[in-house]
Amino acid sequence: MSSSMEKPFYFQPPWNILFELHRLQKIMPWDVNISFLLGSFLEEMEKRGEIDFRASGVALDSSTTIYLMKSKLLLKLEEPPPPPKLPPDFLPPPLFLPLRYELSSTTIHHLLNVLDEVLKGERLVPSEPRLEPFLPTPEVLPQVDLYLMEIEERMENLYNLLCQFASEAKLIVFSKVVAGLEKLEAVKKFIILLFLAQRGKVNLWQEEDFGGLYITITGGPSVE
Amino acid sequence: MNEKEQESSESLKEEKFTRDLAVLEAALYVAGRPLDFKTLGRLIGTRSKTKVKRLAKTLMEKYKNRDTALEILEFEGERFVLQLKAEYTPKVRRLATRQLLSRGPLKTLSYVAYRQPVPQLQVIDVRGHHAYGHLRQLEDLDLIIRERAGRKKVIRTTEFFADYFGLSHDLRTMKRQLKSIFEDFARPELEEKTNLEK
Amino acid sequence: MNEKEQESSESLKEEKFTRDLAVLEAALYVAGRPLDFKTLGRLIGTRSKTKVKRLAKTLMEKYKNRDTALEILEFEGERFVLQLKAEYTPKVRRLATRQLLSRGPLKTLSYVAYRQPVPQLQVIDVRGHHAYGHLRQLEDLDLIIRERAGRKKVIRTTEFFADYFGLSHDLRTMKRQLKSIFEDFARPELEEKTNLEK
Repeated sequence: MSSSMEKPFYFQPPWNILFELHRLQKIMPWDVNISFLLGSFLEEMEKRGEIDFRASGVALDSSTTIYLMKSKLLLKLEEPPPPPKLPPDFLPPPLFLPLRYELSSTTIHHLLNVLDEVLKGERLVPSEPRLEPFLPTPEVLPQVDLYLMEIEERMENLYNLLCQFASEAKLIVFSKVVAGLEKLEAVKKFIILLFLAQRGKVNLWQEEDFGGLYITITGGPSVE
Repeated sequence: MNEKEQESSESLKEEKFTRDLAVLEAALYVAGRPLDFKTLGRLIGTRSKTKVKRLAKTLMEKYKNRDTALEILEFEGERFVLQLKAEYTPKVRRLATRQLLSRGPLKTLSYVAYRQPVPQLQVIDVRGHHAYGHLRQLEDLDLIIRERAGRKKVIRTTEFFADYFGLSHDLRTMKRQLKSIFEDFARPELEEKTNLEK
Repeated sequence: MNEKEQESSESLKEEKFTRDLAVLEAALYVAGRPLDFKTLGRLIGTRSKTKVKRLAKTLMEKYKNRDTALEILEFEGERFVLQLKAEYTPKVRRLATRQLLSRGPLKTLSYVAYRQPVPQLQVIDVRGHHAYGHLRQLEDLDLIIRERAGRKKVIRTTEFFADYFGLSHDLRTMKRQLKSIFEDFARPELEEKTNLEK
């Protein structure tokens, strides 16, 4: 048998995963680094001088599928695996603070010194009754699967949060909404935001292609 | 029981007594405020008032017999306190640098004291949402208590609060005291003095 | 000087000594932190280190000889502190008016002290995400500071931290002292005690 009958290089690991998609059922899509696979696949092809457009097409198609699987997992709010941990650092035992009495210097004068300011705050508070939450939770939830229910709940939470932001400033910047959040949490918030936009509850726009994302509340049909 | 056994049981009792004394001392030292019989009894695992009283009195005597700057006093309402003898306060007061509370919680406490008993919601309305944290801190320090009144929570100051600031335990008297000090404050010539004190 | 005069001068001296002892005790009680010879000397109107040292040592001995829950310790840098003996801490810690830290934040503090100056990210990596809260608490209590170093935040303990634990202000010495404290902790009989404190 000549070498031309040999299996093509991309049937070997690590590229074989792109050509044996049924194997993906058994492993986590998070374990597949698509950009590395495609990059090295192209490099290898160039190195060997065997340009095969059919194989490239299949690789691209498989990558899209894997990417889709990852997106679905994200929507299911499943955490990607944590990065590999280094061996743990030495953790010393807790340092217990010795108990010592300490005379504090606060007197009745300090206490009453700040009262004036506080009472001014009291006059600023309107005496009207407190507002009910914007969107009352429906008494009976429709029989939907848990995942959808969670999305509904998250939509409502996010919507309430946005309303809160809107009461402070008319224009809401997305980066402010996700400030301080983990990357994954921010992505989840963004996806829920897309749901809200799709329902017509909010409008989204950008001034430049990669500029900040702005949100306005349109007060469209209720989130239900 | 033979003589030896009796002796060893006696010595065990004495040991327990000494240990209990030390626990009471530890409690009074750390608290820095009057503690009642119930609190003290819990620490040494007894509900007997007589026992706690005997221990507290012994400790009081021990302190009296030492040439020391500290003393143990009995307060009305069967409470005991360990404190610095008044004569030493002027000499060492300036070493006390720690504020009891930072400004935010102090403001919240000030409002509660002035308006008590006050619904929790009213405190949050006036002081903002961060006041939930203040209330927790004030409760931990035993300066306020939250009581349920139907569906509402109502807040008032504790006896320790009154002791700490030298105010009456009677709510009406205390509020009168607070009001009168507060009004004195508002007078400009006094304001100046207070600023100097800061 | 005749015998009588001498006697009365002696007794005057003794009186002054007793009174000075009480002032030192008052100062240590009120301050709740280690005080150095200079501060103590100022209070009793002397610049003589020897005198202050003799007084402080006498006070220390007096406390040692009593069956008491309190102790006076000498720290590096000629400083003295009055505090509760550690064995009584578990029983009375919830009575303390000072905001105390629970086990989690104390572990974070331990780690920071041991690895300082340490990047904030490293602390979070080792102690987990809840450590952000610990760091805030520790900062509020003035036990640590966070400094910007370029885009990173770097954490170290404060001078107050060193004073509180009676540790050296020199980083290398402090780390050596901490190491020996941690080794003490590792001994099983102490570990048990510490677990109880939770």
